[in-house]
Amino acid sequence: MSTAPVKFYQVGSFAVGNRLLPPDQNSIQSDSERTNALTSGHRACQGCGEALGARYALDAAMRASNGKMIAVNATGCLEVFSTPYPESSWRIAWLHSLFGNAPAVATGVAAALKAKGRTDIRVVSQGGDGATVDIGFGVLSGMFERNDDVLYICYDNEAYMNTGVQRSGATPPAARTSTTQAVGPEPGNVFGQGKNLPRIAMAHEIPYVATATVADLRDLEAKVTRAMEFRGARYLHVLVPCPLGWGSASCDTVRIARLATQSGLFPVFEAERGEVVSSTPIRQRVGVEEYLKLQARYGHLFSPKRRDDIIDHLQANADRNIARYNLINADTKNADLPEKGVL
Amino acid sequence: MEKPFAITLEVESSLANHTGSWRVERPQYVNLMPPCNNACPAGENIQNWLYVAEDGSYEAAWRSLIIENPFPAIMGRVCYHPCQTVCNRAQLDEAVGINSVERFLGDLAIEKGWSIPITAQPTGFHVLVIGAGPTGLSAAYHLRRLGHDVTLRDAATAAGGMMRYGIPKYRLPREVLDAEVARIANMGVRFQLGRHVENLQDAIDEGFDAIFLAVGAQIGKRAYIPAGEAARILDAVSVLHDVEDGQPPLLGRRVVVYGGGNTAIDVARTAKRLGAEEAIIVYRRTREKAPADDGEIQEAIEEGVLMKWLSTVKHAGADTLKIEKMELDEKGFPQPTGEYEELEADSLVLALGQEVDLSLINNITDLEVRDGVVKVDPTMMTGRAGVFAGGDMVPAERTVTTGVGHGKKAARNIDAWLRKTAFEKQETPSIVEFKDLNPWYYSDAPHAVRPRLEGARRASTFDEVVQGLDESTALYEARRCMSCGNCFECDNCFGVCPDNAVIKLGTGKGFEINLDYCKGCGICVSECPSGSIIMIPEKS
Amino acid sequence: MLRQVEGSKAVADAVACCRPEVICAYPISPQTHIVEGLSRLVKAGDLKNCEFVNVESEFAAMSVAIGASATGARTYTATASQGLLFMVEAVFNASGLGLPIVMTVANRAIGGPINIWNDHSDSMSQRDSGWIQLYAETNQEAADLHVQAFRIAEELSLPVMVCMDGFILTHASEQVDIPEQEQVDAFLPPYSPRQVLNPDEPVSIGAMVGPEAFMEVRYMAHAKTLLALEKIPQVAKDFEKVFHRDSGGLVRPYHCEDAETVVIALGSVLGTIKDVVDELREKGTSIGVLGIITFRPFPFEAVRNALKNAKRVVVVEKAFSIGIGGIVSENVKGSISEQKTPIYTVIAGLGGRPITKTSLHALFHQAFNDSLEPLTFLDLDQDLVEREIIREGSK
Amino acid sequence: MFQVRIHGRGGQGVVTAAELIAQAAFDEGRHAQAFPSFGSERTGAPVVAFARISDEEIRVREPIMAPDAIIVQDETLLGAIDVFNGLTPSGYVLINSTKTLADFGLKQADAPMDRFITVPATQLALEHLGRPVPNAVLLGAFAALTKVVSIDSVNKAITQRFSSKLAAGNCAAASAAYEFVQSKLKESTHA
Repeated sequence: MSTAPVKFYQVGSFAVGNRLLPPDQNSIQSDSERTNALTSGHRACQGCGEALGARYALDAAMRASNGKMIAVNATGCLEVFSTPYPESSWRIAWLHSLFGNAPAVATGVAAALKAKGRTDIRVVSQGGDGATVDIGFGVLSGMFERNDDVLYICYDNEAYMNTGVQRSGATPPAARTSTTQAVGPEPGNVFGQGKNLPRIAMAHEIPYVATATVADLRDLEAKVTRAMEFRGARYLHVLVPCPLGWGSASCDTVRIARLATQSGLFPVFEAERGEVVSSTPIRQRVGVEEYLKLQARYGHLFSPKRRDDIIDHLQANADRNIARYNLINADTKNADLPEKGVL
Repeated sequence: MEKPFAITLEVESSLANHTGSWRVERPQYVNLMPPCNNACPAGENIQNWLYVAEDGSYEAAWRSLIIENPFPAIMGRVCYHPCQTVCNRAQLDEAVGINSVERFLGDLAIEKGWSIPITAQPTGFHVLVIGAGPTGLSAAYHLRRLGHDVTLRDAATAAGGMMRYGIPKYRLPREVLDAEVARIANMGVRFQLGRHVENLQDAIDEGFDAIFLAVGAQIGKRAYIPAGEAARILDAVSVLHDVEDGQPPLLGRRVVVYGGGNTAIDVARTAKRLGAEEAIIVYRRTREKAPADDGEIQEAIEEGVLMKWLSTVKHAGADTLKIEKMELDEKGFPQPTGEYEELEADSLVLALGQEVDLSLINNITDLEVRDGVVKVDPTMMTGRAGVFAGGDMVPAERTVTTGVGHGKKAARNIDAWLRKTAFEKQETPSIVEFKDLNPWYYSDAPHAVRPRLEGARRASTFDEVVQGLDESTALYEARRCMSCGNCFECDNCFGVCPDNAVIKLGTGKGFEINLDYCKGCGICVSECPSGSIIMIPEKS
Repeated sequence: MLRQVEGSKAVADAVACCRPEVICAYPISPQTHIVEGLSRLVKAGDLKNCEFVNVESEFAAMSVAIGASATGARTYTATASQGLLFMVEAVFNASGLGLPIVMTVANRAIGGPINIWNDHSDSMSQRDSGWIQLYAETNQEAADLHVQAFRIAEELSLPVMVCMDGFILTHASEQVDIPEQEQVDAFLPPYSPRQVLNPDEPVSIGAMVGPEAFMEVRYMAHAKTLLALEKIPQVAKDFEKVFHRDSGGLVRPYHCEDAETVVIALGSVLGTIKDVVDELREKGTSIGVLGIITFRPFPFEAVRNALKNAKRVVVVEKAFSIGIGGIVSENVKGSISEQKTPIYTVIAGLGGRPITKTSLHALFHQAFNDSLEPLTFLDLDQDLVEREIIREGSK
Repeated sequence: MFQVRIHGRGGQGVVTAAELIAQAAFDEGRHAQAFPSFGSERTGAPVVAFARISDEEIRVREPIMAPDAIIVQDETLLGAIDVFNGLTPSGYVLINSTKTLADFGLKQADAPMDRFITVPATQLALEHLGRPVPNAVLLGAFAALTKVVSIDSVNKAITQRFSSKLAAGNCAAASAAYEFVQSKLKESTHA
């Protein structure tokens, strides 16, 4: 899959919409009638990738379920900025319980619906990377293992942003957080740690696992739609840049996500029952530096002293992804680096 | 449903929280100047008519085009399309084939017989236009659309000027020219052909409210070349004119054309079509330095025209020419080498440029002439009030498109002058550069090449060399436009706003920022493919 | 139907009659037999329209229950001891969200040192969790309280914890009149949730509440919980109408009216105490027992009335608050604070230490001549602890 | 109130035995209480279970310290622990063994034959059930020895508890044990 390229030349299949496309070929986000599951007035930071990713994903899930959907939310930025009393930004049936239990709460919702014979109503559970890979990992694994009929979406911004940018199990190596500071011989998060949740999810052999980013809306929507075609446990891992925690310009949120994919640092793929079935090839390959240099959390790699050793290590990680998920094909521009293209 | 206090909330109640107050900058939709529009001598709004054409609204696109230029079918053939030279898409893959789309629209208009109604109120003013070339026709057309009566005089028996007597029909079929001229006639422009204006004063005395001079540059330059009696030397303008009149001159087996401009190329290619076995272009500089359009040179070579660069004609004999080799100095100017060679030639055609026939203003003192051309002020008015001039007879680049642009400019200024107002040209918005775009969103789509007749075959006929695009390729080409600096409704801004602060107004209506909620993050600006949103500071 | 049956089985059958829609649990002694019984009923198809979820932890068990209850399903789970502590975060959340979940706590000590035997330390640790807490004296009452618990929970939209002594009740076989399905259906209407997750009528449940409203939220939770003090006796009355037996309620006095000495206790130890009391009364001693069934909300008034004529109060409790002493007795003090009645706290049966009639006889005799310490540990090996304290102190 | 303590090893079904006694008493319209020695003993470890039988409601929850009857399912326990601890002066003792009381060093004086008896329950089980499971079998002997419950009630309890095939074998074995004890008791009275 995932997105059949829309044969239209003024803009390719990458733009949100297109006045000349038949509605069925257009993205859900281009529809004025989209759900806006997460609507205006929320208190997310300027340029919040998570707010964007959540609306993208949930609007797609609402479309796929004909509006019959219940969402469960773990504690975290998304929950805090969307539902501070007395205002909620949600336009869907939504429940927040705790930080570490969203998958299990969703299991309960699904079990209740099954008992009531209302399996036409679909269940989505969502949380940040902390809720997913760390504190909620046990219950998530349990939900996977039981193959409960829940789509779990992780909005990964690679640290505990809600509490002030502390390191999580999803924080990448070398990244600076408030608990992995840019000091000492190994500044930032150390290499050789962290967990790859999509692969762990795959190890449960659940029906569907996929990754996506806020940079490729059509891909993200296609994956949510595909996920909703399955019953049982499904996992979607969405990269959502965080201007606050990453030290990036609020206007660069989508660009940075795009560079994460085009550098190979964040592989976009999907797997069914434990096997990778497709990956989204890189269109215009860039070196990891293009990605890193837009983010203050990697600032220590460039000044006061340039750390080529670390940059090369990160480049090696990207290359490993490219090989593992076979992200380069005949159409890839700058397939062999280093031509510094800026997207 | 009974909602527990504070713990359970009403959906979308956050709409009460106006996050617009967080903003220090706000996005604003703009219409900037696409480089193509900026480069067009006729001032066409290219981006706009391509945009309209993209959904197949060809007539609407054509009507947008002819607001500026009455000759889409002609332009689509003879314009050297500077628009494509500056097209931003060239930096992504290849420039958009604007010229070919323009021709497609022009031909379609002729095929469908689309006409141009005069909607303006009649002004009662009567303007005389002298010269029915591109400049004069364009002026007449625009003046008519502005509601004036127009009389168009030309010495020739058919309208078109250089478009007819300078450009060979294999580049511009006459039925195309006639059709677009006829369209102007149908607008009520009075044509007085075969009527040579010897003296401007007489015309003035006829009492027109204004006069526009556009007689062009019809006289071939005659450089002094030592020659024997038997030498057959002709000038390019007459050759092309005679061919058009159906009395092609005898050029012989081997024809040498002296010059490096487009006219030289036209003559050489014409000579081939008239049966010459060899047509040789002799030019004192190199191909790179030749003023002729390179595409024209290429086509000529394909047709077997021979090129003799860095050469000057020193002497013309009965059947031979004495050629001196030149070399470029460090400044790039050609310098004699003293090396000579003989070149067989039955005839020598001089294509060294044209001069204006100023006889009609000889006796009018307040029309200042400098370097052989008439001086005009920024409104294109000559020293004589009410008398305007344009085209090849004023200082300018001598192309059809420039002439058409002059005609438009003059018409608007004449109109203003007649109405005792000033024509306000709105100032040009900033020009969009490639770096202002987000090209990620434009998927790769190489230029669609127009089919051509095979060089060997076409050299024996006056059939049109370059064919048009069929609809699908024209559409494809139109859609390659990146719409630089102008929204084309890709919905990116609507989609990428994390705060749902972009309102979609519906097809053709564009978008609006909801300032109640826009936090000013600027993602819409970064992700706008065409660079048609900018951030501006909030007024404090 | 009257049957000789293990307590766990009796509770499982009673819960099944309440037609729960979602049951989730994680194994921990001594609660296991209850959920084993229920899982069997679901798998066999005897309990229809019910999902049994084998979760991976107690934390997940309560979380699943939260999701299910918020979706409008009648939800049940059971745990004990460490299990209850592991789910604590979710326990507080369930009451905070006002979800009428019913949970059995098969009372067991909490470690370390790890100890699987009975006392009340686990449920007592949750006395401030916002759950209603009911304590069963017999297996009959344990079964009955579950049936009542669903009604109390759903009518107040509050979760209810039914506490029954681990092993002593859960593993004891005795005769129980198992509620019949028809009776339960007559007593317990289908669950109509106060708030529910419904795509057709969406709401956002579980908002973040700041300083501007949090106090109010907590106050309202308190006020709502106090309503249970009227609700629980009503429900017990209704129950008696349908089932023709006295079960549940706030407190159960036994010869209290005229008693100089009133013993207060919770749960199964009341039976042993009643035997002792009968034996003492035969010898003409003026003693009675007050069983506390509803510990949260605490029935101050009912306790006060039962203790009007008491000259002394002995509180026998199976949990204690390290560094303070009695937990139940502290609450009892609160209900008769204006009286001068001496209240003796007796910590007994911790970690499964048997509470024997012999020891109780001795205890009460000390009470009669007011020679009891304010805080006494029943059958404590005094020599051992003194020896050990000296040994450790000498380090 | 009649109180019974059953000794065995983990896996031998002492709890079942206690519950069967309680069930038998219940079927006779009396109150009964059966409960294990709450613990985490594993297979093979010495374990005990308790049963109480009474005509009134049983409220007491303390462990049984002075049993009116003791059933020993595994003779090897005699050497290991004091199985007779707390036995009431007129209490009964039932030991699963092919040996005689004398073999265990029990003299007539402290172990009168009308209250102390050994029964080859395992053999009977193998004979009638085909499996060496003595717990239900011993209850037939218990009925004969103590007369607290009838053999019919015991068999009824067994039938309610086990699948038909298992039940039949156990009932047969229990009845055989009942007969065995009956005859032994006759001997003792004639002696």
